[in-house]
Amino acid sequence: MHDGLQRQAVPQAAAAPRAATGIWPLELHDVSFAAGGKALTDRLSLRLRPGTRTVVMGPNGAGKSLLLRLIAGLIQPTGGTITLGGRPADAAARRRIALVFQRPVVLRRSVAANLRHALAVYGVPRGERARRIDALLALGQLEALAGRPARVLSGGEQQRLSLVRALAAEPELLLLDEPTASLDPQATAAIEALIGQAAAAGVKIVLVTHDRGQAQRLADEVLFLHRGALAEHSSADAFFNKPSSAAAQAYLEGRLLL
Amino acid sequence: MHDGLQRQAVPQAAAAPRAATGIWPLELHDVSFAAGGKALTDRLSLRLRPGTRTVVMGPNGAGKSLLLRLIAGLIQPTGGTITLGGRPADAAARRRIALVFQRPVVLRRSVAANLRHALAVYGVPRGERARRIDALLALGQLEALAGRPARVLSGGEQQRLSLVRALAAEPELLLLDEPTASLDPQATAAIEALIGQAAAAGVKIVLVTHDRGQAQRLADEVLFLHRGALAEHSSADAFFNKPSSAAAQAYLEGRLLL
Amino acid sequence: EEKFIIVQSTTSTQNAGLYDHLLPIYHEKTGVEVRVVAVGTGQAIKNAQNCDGDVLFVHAKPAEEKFVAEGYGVTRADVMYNDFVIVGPAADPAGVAGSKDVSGALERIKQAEAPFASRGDDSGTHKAELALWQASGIDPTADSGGWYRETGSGMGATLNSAVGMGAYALTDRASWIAFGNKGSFGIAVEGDQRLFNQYGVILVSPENCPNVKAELGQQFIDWLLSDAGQSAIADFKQHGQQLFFPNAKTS
Amino acid sequence: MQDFGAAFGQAFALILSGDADLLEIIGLSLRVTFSAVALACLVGLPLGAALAVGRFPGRMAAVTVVNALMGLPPVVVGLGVYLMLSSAGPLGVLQLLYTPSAMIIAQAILVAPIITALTRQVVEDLHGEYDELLRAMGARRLATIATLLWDARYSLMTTALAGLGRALGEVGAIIIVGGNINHVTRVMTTTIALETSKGNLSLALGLGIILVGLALLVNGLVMGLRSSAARLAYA
Amino acid sequence: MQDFGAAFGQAFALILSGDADLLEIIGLSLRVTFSAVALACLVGLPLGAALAVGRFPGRMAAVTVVNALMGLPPVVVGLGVYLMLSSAGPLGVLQLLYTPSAMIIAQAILVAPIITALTRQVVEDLHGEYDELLRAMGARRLATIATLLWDARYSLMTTALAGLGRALGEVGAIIIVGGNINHVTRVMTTTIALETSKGNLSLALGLGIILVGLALLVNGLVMGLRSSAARLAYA
Ligand SMILES: Nc1ncnc2c1ncn2[C@@H]1O[C@H](COP(=O)(O)OP(=O)(O)OP(=O)(O)O)[C@@H](O)[C@H]1O
Ligand SMILES: Nc1ncnc2c1ncn2[C@@H]1O[C@H](COP(=O)(O)OP(=O)(O)OP(=O)(O)O)[C@@H](O)[C@H]1O
Ligand SMILES: [Mg+2]
Ligand SMILES: [Mg+2]
Repeated sequence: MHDGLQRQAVPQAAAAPRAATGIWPLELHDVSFAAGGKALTDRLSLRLRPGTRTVVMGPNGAGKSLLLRLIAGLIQPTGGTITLGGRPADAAARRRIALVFQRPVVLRRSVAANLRHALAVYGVPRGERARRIDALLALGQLEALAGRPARVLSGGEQQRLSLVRALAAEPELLLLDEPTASLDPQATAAIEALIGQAAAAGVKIVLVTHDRGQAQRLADEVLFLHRGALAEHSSADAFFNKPSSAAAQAYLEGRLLL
Repeated sequence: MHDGLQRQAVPQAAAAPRAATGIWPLELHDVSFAAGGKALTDRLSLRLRPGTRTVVMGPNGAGKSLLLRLIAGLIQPTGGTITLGGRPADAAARRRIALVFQRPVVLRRSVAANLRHALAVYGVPRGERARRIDALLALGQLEALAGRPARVLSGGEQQRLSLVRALAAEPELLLLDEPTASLDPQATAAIEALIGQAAAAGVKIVLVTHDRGQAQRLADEVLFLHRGALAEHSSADAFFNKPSSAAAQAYLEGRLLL
Repeated sequence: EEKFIIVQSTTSTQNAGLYDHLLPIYHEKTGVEVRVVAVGTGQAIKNAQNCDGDVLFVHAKPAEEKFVAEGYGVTRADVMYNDFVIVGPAADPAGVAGSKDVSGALERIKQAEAPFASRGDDSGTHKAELALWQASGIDPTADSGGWYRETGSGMGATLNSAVGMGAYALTDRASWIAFGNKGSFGIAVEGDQRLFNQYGVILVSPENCPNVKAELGQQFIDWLLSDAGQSAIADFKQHGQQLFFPNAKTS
Repeated sequence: MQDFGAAFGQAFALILSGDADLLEIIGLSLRVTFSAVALACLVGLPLGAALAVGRFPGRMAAVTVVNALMGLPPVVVGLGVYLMLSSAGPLGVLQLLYTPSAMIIAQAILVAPIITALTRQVVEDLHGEYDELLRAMGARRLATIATLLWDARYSLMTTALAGLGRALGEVGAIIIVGGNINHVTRVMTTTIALETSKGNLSLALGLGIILVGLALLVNGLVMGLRSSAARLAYA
Repeated sequence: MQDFGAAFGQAFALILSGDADLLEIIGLSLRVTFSAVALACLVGLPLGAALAVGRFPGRMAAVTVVNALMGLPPVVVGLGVYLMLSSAGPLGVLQLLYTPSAMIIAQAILVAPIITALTRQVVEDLHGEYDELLRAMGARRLATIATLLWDARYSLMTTALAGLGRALGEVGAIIIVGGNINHVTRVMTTTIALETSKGNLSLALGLGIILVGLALLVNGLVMGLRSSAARLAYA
């Protein structure tokens, strides 16, 4: 990675000045989500604060991605409430949250145009965009692919594009859904470093992963979901050394069926 | 996993009787693929035979997915030729190859209807389909989701659906593009077991993965791609113990940039 | 299976409502259904030439005679007449209202360059109009697009246009009486004997068109020309006025 | 403006009167329109899908032609069908001229390119997503087309509705081949044209309002069916 | 069949003659059609996209109405515009009746629902893919609509072509508001209608063939532009 560019592009001070009217703490009160006649998320209550890196784990279909989409305001709870800084979410608050989807969604445009579009949506002045695009391309190791249609990118390339696009929002809360699932070891390490830097700069990280190693490297605390419910919410140390729930224990040993 | 059902559903003898008019060896002769004015795959030559499990590795954008799509006949080489059993591929030969995409594609139908559709396409008689669907659902641990629209499935669930759908084809060659990237540890282990069984039953496996552990567990031989070229083609032992190319070495150490 | 014939007709008789009056009487009497296709005169004749009708019922005598002469029709018979009138806006920009002299009126319209809406569609009415201009020594088509506006449409559409743009227009009296969108318009010129409008009926030649239902067609024609048919025509009234005047030779 | 008021008045009066002639005319309008659209769908859906899926030389040309045929002028279609069906024409022996069948044929010809062109677009969009999967599965051409048409069925409904709209309001073609014969081939649009030429503008407009109401009804039904089907779907 | 032969003969003879009247008529046809479609796109594209993106009560009803309006009968539109623009009507002072402007207005009204309804469908399909991304990015309504319209532009071309086809072949509305006045508001379709009513069927058909040729030309140009744009795209 190009360290010079990184420092420039990673969101930093952004979080601090805006904190006054802030989104913290972000709280879920008994949040449920039902669809197709099924309760998919079951009365989740939790409180997120900046300064810690939260890793979400749990078997396939446990509701991890749903949780991130609930937090980002993309789906509305069918029960319970979500508050940001004590108030229900509004558009302004939501704009401080960025989400990297598990399955990258990219526009039918070139890589650079995808970034340009995002910067425009984020309100970056026209004159600054070219510079920011270059920085973001470098950050995602996508310089050589700037002109390529984003939809023909390889899986890993698309995932990197999605990640730097989210960083361009300079969010206070960065929701990452298995962001390194398709990445090679080098890119995984680079992205992990980037996440670490962002967190250090004050960005709250909530990351979903199935990779135990990654979780251990990045987590300050772990949320363990099982069948839509919060089976465990503990510090990383506690979780990996002696998980209190049977489900978490079975999961870590690779024998938990949802 | 339900072992009883597994034994029933995993393709087995399929490979043997058809081998007479077979697709083996499957050979790439100087195969290149260019798009958007770039050479993305660079004169690949290799020969695939049943009986070994081939793992394909390489950094993001190295051309692993392109290689699988070339083998499956989804894209045509812009240079070189691909032969199956010494002849250019025809529709019949292609129908013996199944591909699980890196990014699952599912029809806008229920999980069961996706499987029913695949069985119909594969020519399974109408009367047998219901039974086969049940077996496949069990195989993918998807029984509880049979009636759910496939497109709302979680990432891991979709990946499992794609995999069992491909198994339904009872292929002689199974191309797997990072099939466990979104799977939880239990599902990963189950799928690896399934792959092992299929291989034991005579199905040729070609699997792309970034997961070194998985590669070591499953590989008999490793293809290492770098910038579209075949940087290394060696036995698993040789590859993981002392990779001959500098690229492979750097990749394994997590410091290879494409 | 009901017996029916197809009559190719101009629009004026249909628009005036004549068939709604006549056909039920005829059907009652004979059980034969008369299906009327009302189109432009030229199209009616062309359709009849193509054998797509059993009877032709139009008002363009020269064209009708040509139709018979060329062997497409059996014989032509006069059925009825009415007359043409020039209608115009109440404002009467050319000052022709009340005149009985068509030529004088047309001259004044040209002098005043008052808008005049012409059918411009080679229909019987259009041909009559052109003949009137010619008799007045005027070539209005030189000013086409100016005050002389060829609408290239049927009678009703032309009247709608005339009313819409405050233009004079030549129309047959029946169409005018039955017309529902008169606005401020009224009859400006009438009563000149050159405004005579004769309707004729022809059986399509079964020699030329084997599919023609000659018997049924002739039966309808015979009825039209009979006393019963002629008085049925005379009985047809709209707004209390008789629209067509029977003048079959036999009656 | 009083004309518009009068038109609504006429429309209501007509509806309330339950006039038998009006009902007959509405019935024939619906029959002709639905038959024509059904015919056009029968041809246009598979054809459009085939154009979307096919990779043959001249495909671009074929697509262009189909797109251009959306601009077929009704009067020209009417004339063409007339010349075919006329007693003097090659299909004259069928004696279809001035019958509802002739109207159905003319409208189907008019609507088929619309269905085909729009289907091509809708299916092509979905095909972008399904193409590699279906090819990897070894699906044959027909299976591919069937899969795409089925999975695009909700989007294709708008296509069919576009065809329906085209047919329902059309007059130029059917008046030539139908002849607007009272009690035989008279439909809503030809009646409207006739009343317009009689200068009965508010009656014509009133009939137009009823026709638009009819279109609303049909569309409402289709949308209703669609959303209940969507709810029950994923079979 | 000889009529068809004659029609082609007429078409060629007309084209070769380079008849000034014909050129005038063709020119006006194209001017009216393109203006109407441009107007309809100006309204229909954003409106359709808004309907696709919006989540407001009554959205289904609005979609149904727009779909139904695809069935607006041309004659009714013509009448409505006629009554608005006639000297006795509310917009009579504008003196637009029997001018090309009136024809453009009528056609735009006819074409706008088609553009809107088809745009709604196309954009909705794409929105299914982009929705969550754009919402996660905090894109405002207008930005969302702009993004979707831009990324769907190739599919929307078929929509615009459908509108173009509708306008190019239309006669019922424009003959009422334009009056088919020679040298003023006479266009291809009204000329065809006129020649048909004169019984000059092969001339009418010949003109129809020229019109279809025109449609082919325009469509070919659009498709050509589209594919070269697609090649240069992804800017
Ligand atoms: N709209 C919906 N309707 C019905 N079921 C849904 C819907 N959306 C999600 N689900 C179901 O909710 C469950 C949780 O989904 P989610 O995507 O949150 O899982 P996850 O924990 O992220 O799993 P993975 O590790 O596989 O990504 C899944 O079983 C999925 O099928
Ligand atoms: N149609 C295309 N046009 C241009 N470039 C393409 C096209 N298809 C693929 N590529 C490029 O080819 C390269 C190889 O792609 P491929 O998907 O094979 O990578 P990969 O090895 O599978 O990577 P990953 O590990 O990220 O999945 C990528 O850089 C990609 O951007
Ligand atoms: Mg998930
Ligand atoms: Mg790949």
